[in-house]
Amino acid sequence: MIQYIAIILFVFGLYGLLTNRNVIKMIISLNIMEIGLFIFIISVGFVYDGIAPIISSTADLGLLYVDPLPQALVLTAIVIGVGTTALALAFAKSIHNKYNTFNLDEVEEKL
Amino acid sequence: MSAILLVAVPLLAAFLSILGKKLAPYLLLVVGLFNIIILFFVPEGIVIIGGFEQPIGISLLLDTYSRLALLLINGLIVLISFMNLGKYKKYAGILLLAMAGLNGMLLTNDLFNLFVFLEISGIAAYLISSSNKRPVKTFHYLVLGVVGSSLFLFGVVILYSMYGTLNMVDMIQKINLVGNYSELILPFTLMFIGLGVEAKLLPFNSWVKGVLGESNTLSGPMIGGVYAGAFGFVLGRYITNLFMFEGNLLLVVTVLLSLGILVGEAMAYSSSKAREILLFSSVAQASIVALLFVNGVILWAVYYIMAAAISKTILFFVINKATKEVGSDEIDQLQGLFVNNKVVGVAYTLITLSVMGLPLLVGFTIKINFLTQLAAGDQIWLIIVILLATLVEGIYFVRMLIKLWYKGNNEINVSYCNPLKIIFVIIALAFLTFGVYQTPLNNLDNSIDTVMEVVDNG
Amino acid sequence: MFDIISIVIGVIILVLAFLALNSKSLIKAVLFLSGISMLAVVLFVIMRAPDVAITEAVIGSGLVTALFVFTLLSVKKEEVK
Amino acid sequence: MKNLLGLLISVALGILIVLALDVSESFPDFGSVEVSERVAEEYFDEDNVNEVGSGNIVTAVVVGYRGFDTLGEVTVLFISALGVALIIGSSKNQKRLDLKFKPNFMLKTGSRIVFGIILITSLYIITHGHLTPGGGFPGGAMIASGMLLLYLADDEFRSNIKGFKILEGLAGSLFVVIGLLGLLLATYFLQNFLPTGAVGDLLSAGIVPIIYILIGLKVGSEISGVIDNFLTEEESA
Repeated sequence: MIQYIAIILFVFGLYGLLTNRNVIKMIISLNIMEIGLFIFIISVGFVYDGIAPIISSTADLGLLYVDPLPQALVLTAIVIGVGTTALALAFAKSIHNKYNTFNLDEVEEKL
Repeated sequence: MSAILLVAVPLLAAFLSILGKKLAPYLLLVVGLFNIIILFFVPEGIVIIGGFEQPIGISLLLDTYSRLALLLINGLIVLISFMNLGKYKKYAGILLLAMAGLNGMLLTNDLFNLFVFLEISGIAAYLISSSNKRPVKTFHYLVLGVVGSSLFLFGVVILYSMYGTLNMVDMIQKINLVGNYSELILPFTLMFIGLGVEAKLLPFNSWVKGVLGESNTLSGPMIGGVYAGAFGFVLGRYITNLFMFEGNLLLVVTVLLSLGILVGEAMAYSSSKAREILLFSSVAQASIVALLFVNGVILWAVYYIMAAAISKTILFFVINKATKEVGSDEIDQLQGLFVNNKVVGVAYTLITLSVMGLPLLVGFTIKINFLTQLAAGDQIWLIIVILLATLVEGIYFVRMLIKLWYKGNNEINVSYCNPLKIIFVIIALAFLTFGVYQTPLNNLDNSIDTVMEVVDNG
Repeated sequence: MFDIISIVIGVIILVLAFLALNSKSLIKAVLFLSGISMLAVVLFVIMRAPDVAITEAVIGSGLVTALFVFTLLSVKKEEVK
Repeated sequence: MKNLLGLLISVALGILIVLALDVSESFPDFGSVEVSERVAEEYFDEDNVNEVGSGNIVTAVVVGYRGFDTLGEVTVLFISALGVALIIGSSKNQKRLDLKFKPNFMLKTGSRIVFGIILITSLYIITHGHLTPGGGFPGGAMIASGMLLLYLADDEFRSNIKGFKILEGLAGSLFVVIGLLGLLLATYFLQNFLPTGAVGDLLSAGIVPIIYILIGLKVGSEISGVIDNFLTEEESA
């Protein structure tokens, strides 16, 4: 069930990206797309009644665990998402300094 | 002396360059030369990282294919940083990171690791293109790049959920084992789109006109030459080893790519700006490269990428330098550019003729060989498309050359310093010698092989 | 039990995403975005991923929202000038 | 018109993905994943766990087995911090953005106390990365949100940017140096050359906690640098 929600969220972000002309709205839909992708990645590794992959001693290695690899991938991807969002916002700020608007249609008129 | 130094040393230099801003440009040159020298001594095969066997940990793969790619990329980055020695000091740290990202992308044997290096070199490319002072166009490039790498990550995760591994060699073995081709269409399409955005393939290259159209002597050669070459190699490695295009998917991809060639050539033909002609011809070249790899032509596609990357770097540099001093890149304004700098003009003409594929130049031998290989695979339609593209290419390049050589109304005095002239002449002569003397190109034929052969005998 | 929670949270996330995309004012859109990432944290906790939940909580709803608000603040200041 | 086209493309892509995933039989449906068939099964193997020595398997994967990803990821954060500084321009004479609100004395001192508490929790999370959930990334981000609190609560506050840049550069190069040490002492890059001790106690897991502390400091200083860039503007004097 969560995978359907993740894919719908991913598609929502893509739709927002294709239709919006406001720079900040495009960055927001980029983030929505990434959050949807991260939920999908974690849902790929989920096991019903598995427990979190953290052990206190090697004795309890035999229990049923969730797959730790997707969690490692999402940890890296979240911080990459922050990097690109910070950069996109910096570009948004420099666009606003130059054209005094966030709307790309108005920017085209000024060009 | 393992291949990991090609990524670790530029990273270390980049982290240290933030402490001493002034020494960064020289650090860039030193590290670039260090990489080139290392490349001749690094042994081939799988390099394991972190001490864990293949499928558990991450591993790098060095074979003749990636060694040629690394030589091209590091050589061109050193050349470009040498050409822009005085200017763009602020971008030295970013160029170091771009070098680390591209080296990592060409070496890595792990799918998620490729996504991480895709992001690093992508962000380095956005920052290099921000030197054109066009925030809106760089923003479009950033959005398209991030969407592309998110789709690539989506494809990688689907492959992981199906086959349980992230290592490319392990993945190939598992796919051949299961052999159920129909369910692989979705992940391969997503990954092909992800790589296609940066590799300038047709439906996703709307950013190219904006970024390269107003490029300068740093971002033009870097994104037009180096990045195009690097992503050509990565796309080639994944098309030949991982993606299996068959049936109607192959048809769709072939039609899309040939459309990319024709649209690229048509746009170049119709444009009157020097930089736009160059960028549309490099879009067409990127689609030709992808088409060759899809049809199994590996060796001559590799030479085609190398020739295209080197020539585009030089052409973009010459045009951007002239545009900066003249003020506009309309061909009519640049008329008579080579009248008073003959040496640069001769080198520029030789390289353009080689891009067109005129006999006696390396472009011709490459084109003839991959056309014969395509003919062997009886791809008649592709040959017609490529020949048509060559014809259109010939027309607009000759038209540009004529304008650049004959004196127009206003006097243009663009100055290129002497060391640059020497570089241009050396490269033009190299294009000439390899055009005539082909044996070194042929004897490399058997050693360029797919990943699996490296693993079996590696 | 697990499915009920995930469906409820999923529907709320989709509603927030719809609102974020179609809201007129940018500040509201940013707040909806941080609401989405907070609910994503809850989903991660349900799916037994505590590491990712902490990271998404601190980075996703904390810093990303802060960066958005700062960009909008610096813009609003110029309009006033 | 454009909205309709965008809607069509994204809905079509969504349906295509959902159908393709439902049809394919080797794509496990939600929750019934056989972890033993996947590479992840090796991470629960007895001697592998002892070799890396980290209690938190996800940390073992992030820093131990796939440490090269984390190095790449730290570079991504490094280059975006560099890029933000380049674009927004972090010239020397930056002054704080005057946001037309004057925090009173209570808020300033109160925020300093709370900052101490945030710092302690984030250091706890970083140092216990290999035992409890969390680690370098959330810990570093917590340091940055502590700095954020100080920025918000006090409009003259300017963190020591020079110090953060040096900390950032040092932590990054130390991470690569540890990797190279692994190459020289042990045979592979980023290989663990310290004793890993027993799983579960603080001084275990060889280089994993050291790398995670470096990552925490690096992420913390980078994001604080980015926050400073966003909250300052050119000296209009």
